[in-house]
Amino acid sequence: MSTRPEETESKENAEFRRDVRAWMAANKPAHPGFKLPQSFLEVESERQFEFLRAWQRKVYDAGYLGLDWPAEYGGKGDPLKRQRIVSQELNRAGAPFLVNVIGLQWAGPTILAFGTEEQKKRHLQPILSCEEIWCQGFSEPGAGSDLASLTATAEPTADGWLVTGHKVWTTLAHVAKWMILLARTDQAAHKYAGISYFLFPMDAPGVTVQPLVKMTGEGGFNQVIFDQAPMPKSALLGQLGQGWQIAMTTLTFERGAAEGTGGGQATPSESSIRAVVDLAQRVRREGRFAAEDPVIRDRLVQLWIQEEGLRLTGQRARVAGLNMDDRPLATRLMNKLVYSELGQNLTEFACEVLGPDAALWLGDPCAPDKAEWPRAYMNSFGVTIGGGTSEVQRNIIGERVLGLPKTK
Amino acid sequence: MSTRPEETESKENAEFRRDVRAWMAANKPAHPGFKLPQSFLEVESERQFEFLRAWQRKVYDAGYLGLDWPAEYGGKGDPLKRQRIVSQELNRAGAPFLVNVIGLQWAGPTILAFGTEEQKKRHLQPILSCEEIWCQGFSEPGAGSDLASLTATAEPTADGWLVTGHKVWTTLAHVAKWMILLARTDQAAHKYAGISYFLFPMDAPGVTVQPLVKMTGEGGFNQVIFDQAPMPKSALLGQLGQGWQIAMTTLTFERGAAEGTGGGQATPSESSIRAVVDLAQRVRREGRFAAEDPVIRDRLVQLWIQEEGLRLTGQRARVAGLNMDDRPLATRLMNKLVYSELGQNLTEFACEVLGPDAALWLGDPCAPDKAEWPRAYMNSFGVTIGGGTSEVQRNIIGERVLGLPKTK
Amino acid sequence: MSTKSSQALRLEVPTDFGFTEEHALLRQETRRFLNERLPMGELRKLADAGIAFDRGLWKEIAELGWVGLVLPESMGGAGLGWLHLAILLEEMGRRLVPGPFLGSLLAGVALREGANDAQQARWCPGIASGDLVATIALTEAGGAFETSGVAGTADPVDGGWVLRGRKTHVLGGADAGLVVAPFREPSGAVSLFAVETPNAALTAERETCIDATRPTARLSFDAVRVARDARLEGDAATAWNAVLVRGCAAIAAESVGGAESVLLTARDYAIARKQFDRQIGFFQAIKYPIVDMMCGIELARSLASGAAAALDAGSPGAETLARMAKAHASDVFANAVRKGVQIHGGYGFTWDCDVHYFFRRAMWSRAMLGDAIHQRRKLADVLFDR
Amino acid sequence: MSTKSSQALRLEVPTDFGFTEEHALLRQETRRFLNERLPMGELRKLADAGIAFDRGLWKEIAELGWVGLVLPESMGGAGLGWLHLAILLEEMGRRLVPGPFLGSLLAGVALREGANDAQQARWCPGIASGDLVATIALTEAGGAFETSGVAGTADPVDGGWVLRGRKTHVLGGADAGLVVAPFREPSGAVSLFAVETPNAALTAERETCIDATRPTARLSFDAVRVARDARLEGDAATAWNAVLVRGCAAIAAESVGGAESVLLTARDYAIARKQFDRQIGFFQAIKYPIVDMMCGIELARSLASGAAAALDAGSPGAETLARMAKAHASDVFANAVRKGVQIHGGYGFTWDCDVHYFFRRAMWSRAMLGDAIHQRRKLADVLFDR
Repeated sequence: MSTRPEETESKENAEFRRDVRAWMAANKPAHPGFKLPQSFLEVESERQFEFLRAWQRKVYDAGYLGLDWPAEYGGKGDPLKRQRIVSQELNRAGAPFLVNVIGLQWAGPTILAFGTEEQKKRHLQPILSCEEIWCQGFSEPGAGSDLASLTATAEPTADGWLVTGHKVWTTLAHVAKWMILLARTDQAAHKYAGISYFLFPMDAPGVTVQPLVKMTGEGGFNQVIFDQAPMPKSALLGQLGQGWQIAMTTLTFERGAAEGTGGGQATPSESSIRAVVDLAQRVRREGRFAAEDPVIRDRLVQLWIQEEGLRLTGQRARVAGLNMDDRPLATRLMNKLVYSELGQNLTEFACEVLGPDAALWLGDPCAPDKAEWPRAYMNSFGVTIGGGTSEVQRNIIGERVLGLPKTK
Repeated sequence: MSTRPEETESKENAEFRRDVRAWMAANKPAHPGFKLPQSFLEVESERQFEFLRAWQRKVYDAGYLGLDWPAEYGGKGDPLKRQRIVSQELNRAGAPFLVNVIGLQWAGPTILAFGTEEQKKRHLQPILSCEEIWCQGFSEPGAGSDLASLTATAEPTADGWLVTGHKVWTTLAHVAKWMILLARTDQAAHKYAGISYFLFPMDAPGVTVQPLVKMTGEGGFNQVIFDQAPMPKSALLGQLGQGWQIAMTTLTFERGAAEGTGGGQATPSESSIRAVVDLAQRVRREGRFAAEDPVIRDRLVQLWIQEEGLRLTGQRARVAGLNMDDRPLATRLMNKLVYSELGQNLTEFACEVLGPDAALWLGDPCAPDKAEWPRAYMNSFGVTIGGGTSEVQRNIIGERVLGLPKTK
Repeated sequence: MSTKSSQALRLEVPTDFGFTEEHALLRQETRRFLNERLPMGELRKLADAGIAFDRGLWKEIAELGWVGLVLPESMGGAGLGWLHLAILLEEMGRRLVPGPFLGSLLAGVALREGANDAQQARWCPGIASGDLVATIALTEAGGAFETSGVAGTADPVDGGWVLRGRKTHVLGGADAGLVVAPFREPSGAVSLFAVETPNAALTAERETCIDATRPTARLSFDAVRVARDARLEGDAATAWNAVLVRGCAAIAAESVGGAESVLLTARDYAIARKQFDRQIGFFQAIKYPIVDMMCGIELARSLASGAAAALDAGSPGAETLARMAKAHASDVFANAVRKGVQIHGGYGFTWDCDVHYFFRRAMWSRAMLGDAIHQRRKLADVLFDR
Repeated sequence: MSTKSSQALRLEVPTDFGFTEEHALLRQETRRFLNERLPMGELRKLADAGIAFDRGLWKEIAELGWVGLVLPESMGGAGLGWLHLAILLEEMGRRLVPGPFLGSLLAGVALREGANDAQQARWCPGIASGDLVATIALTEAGGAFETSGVAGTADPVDGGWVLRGRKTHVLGGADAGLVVAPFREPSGAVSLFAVETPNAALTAERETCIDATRPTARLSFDAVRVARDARLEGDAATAWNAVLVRGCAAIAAESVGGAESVLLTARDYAIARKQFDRQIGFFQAIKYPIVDMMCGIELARSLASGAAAALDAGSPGAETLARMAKAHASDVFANAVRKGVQIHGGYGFTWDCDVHYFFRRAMWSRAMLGDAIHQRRKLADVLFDR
């Protein structure tokens, strides 16, 4: 629908963009022939994973990942702007996503912010190169929206801690080498103060990873049971009892409130609107193309406007003077809420456009676009629920941005 | 759009309906030439009031009001069905509304349920004949949705009480002879237990009625200040401290959860959908009639479906077996919420249909339909706010019908 | 729409819907039977095993007289009205009863409205008893539900017809002993044909349906040879319209039941689940969507039963009400499952949570027989008298 | 739309919107001035007294250079960009600044885009200085904003033209010294004419506008005789399109400001008002609509400033962005006032509560220059490449 601006870009950046674009054109892998996951929430099989890991590795080797991370940790020390150009061009090329998302966007920046020199040296480069995959151990069966009520414990031993507890929705846990883990280290302390933040080695004994089946019938995320699983002293990130504060920082990265670094993308790309337009131009409803139905056109334009508004908001968010001075966080904190609901509206609407063929499911040879639309609609709930539900997001915006009283 | 069913009506009822219809045709008053209020919430001038009072009197004299009220109190002792037929035919004929609504639909039924024989004898007939107008003194500036926090007090004296306090949104207070009044009679008692229910004479000394101006710029409702205003012992309805319980009954009548008796109507009539269709067939938008715009057609059909669903719900609500056995109150308690929001959606949409001429206001000679649409849209908030806001209604349904925990 | 608009605007519904004690009894008994026979665990077993058509369950249902409920007694049915059926379907929708019920039901409608006595006598008793699983092929590739979309052809040959075409989303299409389907004759007229199976030139390919309780199939008529009397000898347009209108009313009623189940599930979860030391139903973020779900369902139930009562009364407004019911109930059901998943949070996103079975049914129900956008376009022509 | 779709799809906006410190300064100064000069009490006084055009205020505004902000310096303007204007209008919208500002602004656009040098030299300096209140007559009875809806006629007579027609909703129409309006020539072509007032054959009747801060009027051209050079000698279609596109961008920016005021008012009330022993903002029934209001406003602000930046950059996607901004901002503003009244409860329903002034502005702004339904129809042609 729209391309990123180039006209006012500096000469160097424009040149860099041209290079990236050329590289993408030459190196973007062909479709492997098997079903690819729609996002990192759905990596099921070994071959899917290996395909995606190889792609990220290739991007890194080409020098297009970690551009804004310091050189001593495997990055390049360039301005964030450069990494943003890569993300835009990845998007534009329709390239596969970067599979180590949790490492690149959540764990990595958190380690950069709170880690010791040793931790940064140890962890950051293998995140970029995709040698070591990361997962996240925050949620528990009884602690979802109310994350601070988590009960997993880390009991101190002579040389570290023993973890016991139960984490859920741990995307990528089945292939992860590391987990960012929240566990309670002080039962007596206040709900928030008793939590610490760890970099947990997934190959420790006493760890069981069990796949969970999503509403689509597919795998991709898991539950992890810890039974006295040991971790060394070096696993602690930040101070003991500082876990909640650090976790809030991670969630800020996760929700795209802070600008994604390292690479990767979070918003429903403009190409998804284009894809539904394209769909409407192929699908017949009662003898005419869906794209000719004024009501369908009107609905899709509504979504287009939202998408364009969201895109421009991302652009504007970086310009202090274009934001309300009394709520500088507004545009960043609303990002996850708006894009996740827009994605849900768009995919649901695509199913409406499909008409009766929306009833054909994965594996049916006649399903339009291989049933990607109903699948995407179902998967959209992973985004309106995961990383803090839309309800939690609205509370956060109401309370932190607008100063409304807490609802608790 | 749709007419009331007649086919399976009993012979007697069908005959009665024919009589009523003929009477309406012969007796419905011509438009008086001055602006008429859209509902009882907007009676401003003396001449508006007198015109409406005369009409109700005429309906009563013809024997078409209070049909289901006992004969000894001025009614006829007929089945409710008969009164319902009259309401339907009033609606159908587009006759003016019955101005003593608070008396007919809220105060009257409450007195019938809780009043002494003396109170019933005293008050009911003048309600029907429109000799005595009623208003309602429930809300206060600090007690709106949280009605039970009201602070008006009734202090006992030798022969009654002295009322001190401040009531707001008292529709018709400027013409009312009586008020159903909630006042605190026991400061020490629990929030709910300290309230009593009175039939207060508006001509008592110490009562000041001040008009409030609505967002339309029109009057019609008031605030009432009580400064040691006396009322006799006979003013108490029910038991001392029983006020909250009785008030809940009144509100049930007000919200249409119990079937309106006495006469009058509450739902946005089918004719309002027809009126917007008619409007769309007159208004041109960019060279073609609004009625030809598929998006406008689609939206209006959505409203039509809602309206028809609501109408059929009213019909079905009277048939036990067609309702969910585990929530017999559902269809009645949702009535006010659904019709008030439907009315708001419909009038707002009518303004959209109008295009630029929606900007012409009351008194402009070129305003389509004399600016009734923007005026009706503004007045629709009287219904989504008055008688318990939509928010309060949703709480009530969630808690009383669905058994969800209280939000307080 | 087949009705004149001046008629269609009179949406008479018999006062009090002609409701009787009999209806209440039917609801009670249906609910009791399904609660016992098809608790969620049992439904899960069938759906997860891909058993969309369980012949044992079908036999029991048939013995209860459900399949022939609205067929006249002369055709082996119970001769009951559509209000009975609406109640039955609502209860079936609550339990996501799998199988080809709708297909048989609508094939019966087609035969009743569009076949001659001999044809009715030949097939209807079997349909009513459940011995003959029948179906109606409502759509072709391209997704049209109006006869204008029929591209399949019927060519007269010596002593019969040759049928060619491809039908999609046929309920029970791979299991049916009788398929009623529209084909276009050389004259351009569309007729309904009843084709008995097996037939060598008729192949059925099971579809992978989003709703595992719906046994749908694609049928290929590759020069299927049928006898002369396979063509239904009634007015095809009337029969087709009856199928569409009654199909809309049926899916609407079923959708009300499905949405009702989601409502109750969400309600129960909002009471049982605690976060922030409170039952989550305390939060209006959870409470209000549930309340709005209920209000939507109640209106949809009114429209569905109103449409059924209008059909029973032969009211000319029945088609309008049936389309309203389909439009509204489809949207209400789709919205209920969407909110239903969200209210259940992370659990709602898993296979373990029951909501996704209803989610799938809602997707199916919305898409079939014309979605809300389509229905409203038809309804606009009534409302605006063109 | 005038742009080729292949171009319009490229909605380029300059990176970082070309935003400078100058813009921030303009916002600050505008806000400071209006906070002092037009607090809500002052606005109420003007509106309640029916003073939609306060000449004192107009003079001050003109002296600040607002009226000529985007006119070139050669025409007496400040030569600033539309991003400056968007910021200015947003601030003006926050305070519901009354008067004929938009009319003068768009008349200036018409002259800049559609007049020759002599015409520009004659009128623009006066417009920029505020001495000449100008306006543009955008619509006739029937409510069309496209030139296809122009029914008023211009007939050539010796040495000039005779204009006949009736224009409605003309901002400042009864106060303007110069009216720019489109008329149809005998050839069928639409041209823009600049008519100086007073003119005996031109009568203005004040409208009773729903928004008492908008001094609108109906103009009757009853054979208005003008000189030959009253016809703007540029491309009328280009000029008209520029007026429409810039008008959409302007109303969008103003609407963002209006909605922002409602948001803040509602937010403050939700914090101050207590019910059930709690601040009502505790309740998600109040909190969520306010949050959704904010999200809508932020997207609208992005679209409005994006459209402005695109206009400054001469991007071919500017029209698309301006229409998007108008569609979205109109709806956001309309929704904000609707929720704003409701959140204030009974108080919100009174004249005492400030919200209704914004309510009226929102009704006006949605209706003018094509509402969201209209804009989206235009946008669909771009999105679907037809």
